[in-house]
Amino acid sequence: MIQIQVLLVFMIIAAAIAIGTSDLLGAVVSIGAVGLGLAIVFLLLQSPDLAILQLVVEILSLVILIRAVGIKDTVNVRERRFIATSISVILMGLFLVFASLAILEIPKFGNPAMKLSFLYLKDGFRQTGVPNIVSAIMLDYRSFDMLAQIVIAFTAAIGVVVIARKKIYVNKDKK
Amino acid sequence: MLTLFIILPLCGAFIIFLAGKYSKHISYFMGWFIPAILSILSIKLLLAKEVFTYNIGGWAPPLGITLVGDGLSLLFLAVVNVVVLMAAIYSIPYIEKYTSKWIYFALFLVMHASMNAALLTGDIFNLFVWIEIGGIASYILVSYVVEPEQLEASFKYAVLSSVGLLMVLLGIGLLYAYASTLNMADIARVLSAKPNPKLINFIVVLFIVGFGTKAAIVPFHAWLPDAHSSAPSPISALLSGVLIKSLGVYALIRVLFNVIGMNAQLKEVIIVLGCISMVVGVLLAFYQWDFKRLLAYHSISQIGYILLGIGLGTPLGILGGLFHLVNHSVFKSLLFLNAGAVEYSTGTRDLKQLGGLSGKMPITGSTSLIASMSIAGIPPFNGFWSKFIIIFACIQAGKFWLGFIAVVVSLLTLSSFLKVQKYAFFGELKEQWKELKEVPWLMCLSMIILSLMCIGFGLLLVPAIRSFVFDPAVSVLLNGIKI
Amino acid sequence: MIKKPAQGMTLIVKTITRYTVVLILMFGMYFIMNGHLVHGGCFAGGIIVALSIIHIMLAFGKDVAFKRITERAIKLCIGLGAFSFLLLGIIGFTKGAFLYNFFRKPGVDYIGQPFSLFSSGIMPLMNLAISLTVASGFCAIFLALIVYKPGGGDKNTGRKL
Amino acid sequence: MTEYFLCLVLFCLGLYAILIKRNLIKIIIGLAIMEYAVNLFFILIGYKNSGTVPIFSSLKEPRPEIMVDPVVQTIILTNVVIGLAITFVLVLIAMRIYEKYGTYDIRKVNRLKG
Repeated sequence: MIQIQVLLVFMIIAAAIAIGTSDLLGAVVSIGAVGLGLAIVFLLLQSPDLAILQLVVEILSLVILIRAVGIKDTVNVRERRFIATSISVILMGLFLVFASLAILEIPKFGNPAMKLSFLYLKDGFRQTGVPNIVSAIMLDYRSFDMLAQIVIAFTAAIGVVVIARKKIYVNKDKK
Repeated sequence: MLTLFIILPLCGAFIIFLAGKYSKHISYFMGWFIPAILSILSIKLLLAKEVFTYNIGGWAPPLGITLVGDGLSLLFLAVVNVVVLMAAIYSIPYIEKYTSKWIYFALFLVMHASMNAALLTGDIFNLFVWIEIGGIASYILVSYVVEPEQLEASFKYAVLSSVGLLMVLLGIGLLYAYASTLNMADIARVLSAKPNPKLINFIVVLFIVGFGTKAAIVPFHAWLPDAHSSAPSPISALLSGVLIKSLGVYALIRVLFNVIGMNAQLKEVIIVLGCISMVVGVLLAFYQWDFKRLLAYHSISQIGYILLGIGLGTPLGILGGLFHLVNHSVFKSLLFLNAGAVEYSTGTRDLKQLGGLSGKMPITGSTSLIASMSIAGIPPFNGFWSKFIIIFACIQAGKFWLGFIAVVVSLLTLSSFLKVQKYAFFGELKEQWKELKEVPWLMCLSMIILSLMCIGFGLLLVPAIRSFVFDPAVSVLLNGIKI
Repeated sequence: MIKKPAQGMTLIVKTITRYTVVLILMFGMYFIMNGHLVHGGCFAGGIIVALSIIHIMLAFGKDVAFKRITERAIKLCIGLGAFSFLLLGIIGFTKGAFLYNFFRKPGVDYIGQPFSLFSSGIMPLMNLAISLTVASGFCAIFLALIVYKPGGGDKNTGRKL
Repeated sequence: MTEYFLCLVLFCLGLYAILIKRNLIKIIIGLAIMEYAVNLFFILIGYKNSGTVPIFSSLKEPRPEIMVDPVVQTIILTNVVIGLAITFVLVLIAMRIYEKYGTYDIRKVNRLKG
């Protein structure tokens, strides 16, 4: 699909800007552009659930990243390190070569095997009574994943609370 | 039955979060009571010598997620629960001086639940998710006392293991696109029906990088010394004792042996990785003067032993690897608890400043002596038997140089721990430590229990006990999972 | 509706916020209630509800937001949501298995009337529990980040925002 | 195949940022790009040519054979949440590091050695 390819190229350019730019705020905004591109890709590939979620998550993480960048930090390292850069570029190249050899072996884009998911699609509505099959899988067939997700949200929330606390020792002088 | 291992800790975590703020005794009680129940239960399951399965939500395997408790899972489960119990008992006095104890115990139980779930689940994506949860809980617990070093270590740990786990996720994606199912036994069936070496080799590399980062095999070990040395001591004991094993080594060997299937090439790779880890870990540990950092490097070295034993692929080698894994989680958590006790009473971890502590702290001194001899492989203790089996398996498999390397690394470990004993616990008592006292009795209790285990675990090799404990696990690795 | 505090953004933002917050909140509620019927879902709905509260905090400053929702209530909601999800799973034990949809009758297709709001057993309840945790959890995260001010460390680094 | 390849290029860009960049925020951004790339990979492997949304609109004509893969969507749903949680924790840790060290530069954040 040509639309997907154009969007992917757009995302790659935005990601390159986000990595290359020396302005941190600009980098955060560019990463927002990557996320929005991803949301549109989700919409084009017939998964509106994810498009909505991605959009919302993008807003939230953008707000929080801007909060972190808002601490005006002028540190920006622009130096040339040829050895490290060339080693990592070679590593990336090797990774890409082997990965592209590997992706030739999986089914082509647009023709998934869908052995397991066809079972869900065939019987899911009848067995659970939920027209939205994604919700049916998430909340009924694989509800253990949902439990895991809720634990993640819980952990992140209480973790942020515990890291952000001011007073650490019970007695001030005891250190 | 198997779901209790996940429900109870999560339930405890949520109750602590709701009510623990008002009374600290609720969080203390939940903190030790739930691991205690679960460790009794897990030992009972281990002795039952059966394969337990449980379909969550009542859906049969390809549709839903299945919990599978076979020999390997149950062995790991028993180890994890017992060590978590000890760390929980130890934490109660240790954590007294910090605020937000209830959140500490809530996160502790979340980590416990995630380890149990990762051990029991039979679904490859679910395995990934629970590993991720255990990771998030441990990043936060590492930076629990918000010191600069801890934040730095936690950041490094979080970034490296997230990258590794994203690699794993990419591998799962390729596997799903190829096999079109997520259940591990199903994937193994599909892969054995239509093998595809090009794709599988790439996936294996991704899995080794990802789980190897969690297990701290040498090229990917950069996070471990920082995170282990700067975390609170009970958390270090948990990280080194069980977390890198249950989330790293277990996941690696489960996926490699049971999903993808071992071949001779893969065994070579694992043996080489294990040898490099062994040698590099012990050499780096040689120059350390920080007590916990030294222990952390030894963790890398001992993980190398475990991989060497398992990578040999013979029944004796796998037995040795698993036995060393059990032993290592016992004595390494004991050593970290000792280091924590020293830090608790003196406030420093620098070996050069310590000295002569065994007179003032007899329990810490004697238990650390037992643990040191155990890790170095002195005959009556458990470390000797497992190292002996691994070396014997090397010789039996005809790889003499591997056995030689293992012996040399063992000698280096011995010398390194002689250094620890000499500088920390023997020698002259320095002037500033005249007023030292022994640590509180709960901390002593958990150290004493662990040291008794160190002495007694040689008995696990008696054939009658071995047939319950190790033989099912070895047969799972050799013959694959059956559901 | 919401009194003008001294802090916060300009008048234009405040005026617009006053009208849009309710819409955003209702949008989130719609997603949560209909997560099992149409696209959307509990997670997106929960985050949208959290965003509406964050919207108030950003526009009016945190004092106004704290008048409506205290920090203790938020923490209570996190625990309650997670605990009620687990409880729903445990109730499933009485009918068969952990996390079993206990409204299901064996041999009968379509739990409840298809396409109606109260169909498909425990799923709307699960949606509610999840969205409660997610909304309050992300609110708590945002609060921790926004209340948190760098400082207390070195003198030269404790810059205010 | 082109789609898969572009997606892997995005993955490599994120990895490059993590390996090379020395600013903590840039590292977090690199991690976020890798998350996006993996999510993208999953949605690409689940797409079916001229497929429809996996949501039934009526009881009359169920046509499950032309719907796209719903399993990958649940996987992405979980993964997005994981990524969000990790990003938050990392951002907060980075902010605390800024408070303690006074910089986001990773070369100055080096009290741990060895």
